[in-house]
Amino acid sequence: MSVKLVNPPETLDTQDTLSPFKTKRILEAVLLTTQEPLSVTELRKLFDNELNAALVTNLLNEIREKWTESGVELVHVASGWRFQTKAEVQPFVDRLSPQKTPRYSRAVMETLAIIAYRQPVTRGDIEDIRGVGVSSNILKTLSARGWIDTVGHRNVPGRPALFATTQAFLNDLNLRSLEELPPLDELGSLVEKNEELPLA
Amino acid sequence: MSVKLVNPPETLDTQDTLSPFKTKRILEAVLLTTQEPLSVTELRKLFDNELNAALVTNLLNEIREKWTESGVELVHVASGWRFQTKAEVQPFVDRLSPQKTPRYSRAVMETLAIIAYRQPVTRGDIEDIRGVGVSSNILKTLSARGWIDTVGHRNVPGRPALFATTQAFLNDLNLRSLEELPPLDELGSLVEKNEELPLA
Amino acid sequence: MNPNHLDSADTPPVAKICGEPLMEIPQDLYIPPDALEVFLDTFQGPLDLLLYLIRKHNLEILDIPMAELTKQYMAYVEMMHAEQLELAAEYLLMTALLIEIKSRMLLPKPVATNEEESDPRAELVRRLLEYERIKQAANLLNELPQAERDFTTIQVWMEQKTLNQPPNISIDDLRHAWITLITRAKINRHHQVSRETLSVRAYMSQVLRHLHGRQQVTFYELFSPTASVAEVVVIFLAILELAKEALVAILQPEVFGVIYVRETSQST
Repeated sequence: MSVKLVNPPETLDTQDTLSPFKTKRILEAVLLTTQEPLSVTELRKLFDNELNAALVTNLLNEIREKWTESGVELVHVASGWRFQTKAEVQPFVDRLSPQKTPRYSRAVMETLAIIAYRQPVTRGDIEDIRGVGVSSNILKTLSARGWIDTVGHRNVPGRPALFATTQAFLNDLNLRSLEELPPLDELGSLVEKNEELPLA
Repeated sequence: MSVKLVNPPETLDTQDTLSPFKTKRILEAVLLTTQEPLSVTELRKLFDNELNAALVTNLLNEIREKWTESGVELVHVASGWRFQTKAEVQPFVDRLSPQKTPRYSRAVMETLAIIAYRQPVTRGDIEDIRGVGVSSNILKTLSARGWIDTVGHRNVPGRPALFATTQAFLNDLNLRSLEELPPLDELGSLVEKNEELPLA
Repeated sequence: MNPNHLDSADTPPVAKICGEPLMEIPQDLYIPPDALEVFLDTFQGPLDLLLYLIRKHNLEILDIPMAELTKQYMAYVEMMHAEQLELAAEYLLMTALLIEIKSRMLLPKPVATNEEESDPRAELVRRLLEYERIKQAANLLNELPQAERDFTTIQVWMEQKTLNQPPNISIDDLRHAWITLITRAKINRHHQVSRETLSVRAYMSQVLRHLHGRQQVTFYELFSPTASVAEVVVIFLAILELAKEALVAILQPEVFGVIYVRETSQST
């Protein structure tokens, strides 16, 4: 790989040897153009797989460095790399469109939490935990957002669908894997363990 | 609280005086988030109109300067300013797997939803509901797709066109009739009703 | 930014009755009847309510005054069964469980069984703990930065690509778009659209299409001979709605004569 630092007006022709400068320019432009995160594997395709994964990752890290001072950042989420605004810019973005993004109701968020932390679960499992029926609209809302989908069916009568969270869920919450979900603390017990049970 | 309230050197609080540095940072980030061009008037609203048009234009030109060597450029089109990918990047984007197809912007989707649910509606009706102007590009996109058309004109000054969804829209969405769209009253319960929310 | 809406570190009022905040449930668990409805709305269900009562009063689950609680739950069920049958059933189930626990505790313990298993409250406690953990999880998830709410992904305009591949959408995308729209309370107030009005709206478009480019059509022409009764009613409502919105004019030149409908926007 020739590392000749060249002048700006260079074209982005791949026939030439790819300088890191050109490569970064292409990576950056493609990432800015694509809303979905792009994996290193996909990004390597841009250069006909001529660059190895480690090199691409290094260049991505260099691009990330370059952007730290700006209102936009390059982040690495479950499905790959993507540009997004920093949280501090969001109020300004919101001013452009008065539409607020939905803040989901407790019922929706609790259902999501059960699916995220206990997956794969059936609707019945969710109802058992919440102690209340789960409307199909809640599940539809979550799948409309692309956050959950059906990953199979439990082999019991009725063969209920098993729900799990998706990559899009991880992406939208800036996570790389389910392990990055906030850990649930052990909660204080509602009963003293050794206490003799008095009759009410 | 939000995970990343930290940002390297300075925060983007509007309460503070806006340094040109901060202002440019916000302008750049906001312009990168929108695909529709933004006029100087709209951009001034980001800062509660505290900056005059000449200043904003100057800053935009500075941003344009800064980007000239990149694969993305800031351009000034009829309805305002927008970032766009340079043609030379196109071949690289085309190498990405086709599943990375573009999505309609939020503005387009919301406009379509309003026409579907509230038809027949005028552009003014749509603007009332969205609380923001509807660029004619959005309506053109939707009618070019064959999903909406004009079914008449409202008999008020200006005789604005009335838009409705078409049969092609139903076909493309696999619907037999509009009644198969999710009923709205049920959707309302899925988002928080107001800011104050119940107990833990 | 990103205030945690699911949490309530500052303990907001439990409910508001006639503008007066109800800060907490009285110790005797009595809730004024007029408050009940609002109050129940704030809970996700019987488990949520029970958990709240236990935490609020710092009760050991063992100390819950079962009789009182059962009575209270029965009152909820009474109140709800008319309107929210399903939810009433959930509360009824919980009441039954509480009664069962109570009654089993009054019975002498079977000798052979091991003590933990024999405690009728164990299963309820397990469920309460699990639910509490999930509530915590929901709060934590809600605090994570969320696409569109706390940050926006970047997608720079690219002319050619958009032309070549028109995006596909699904009903789900429309649903999401509308949920975004109704997030503003204002929309909720102005646009209470039911299934029925939607079909009226659909026929409004159809009638306008039918009228388009014609001078006027007779009223009867607008009704397909094969239309069902329901359809006829909806078409009729659509015409009335169009007239109300001044989109069509309904004319009857002669008394008892033919009724005509015409587009008002047509130049005459």
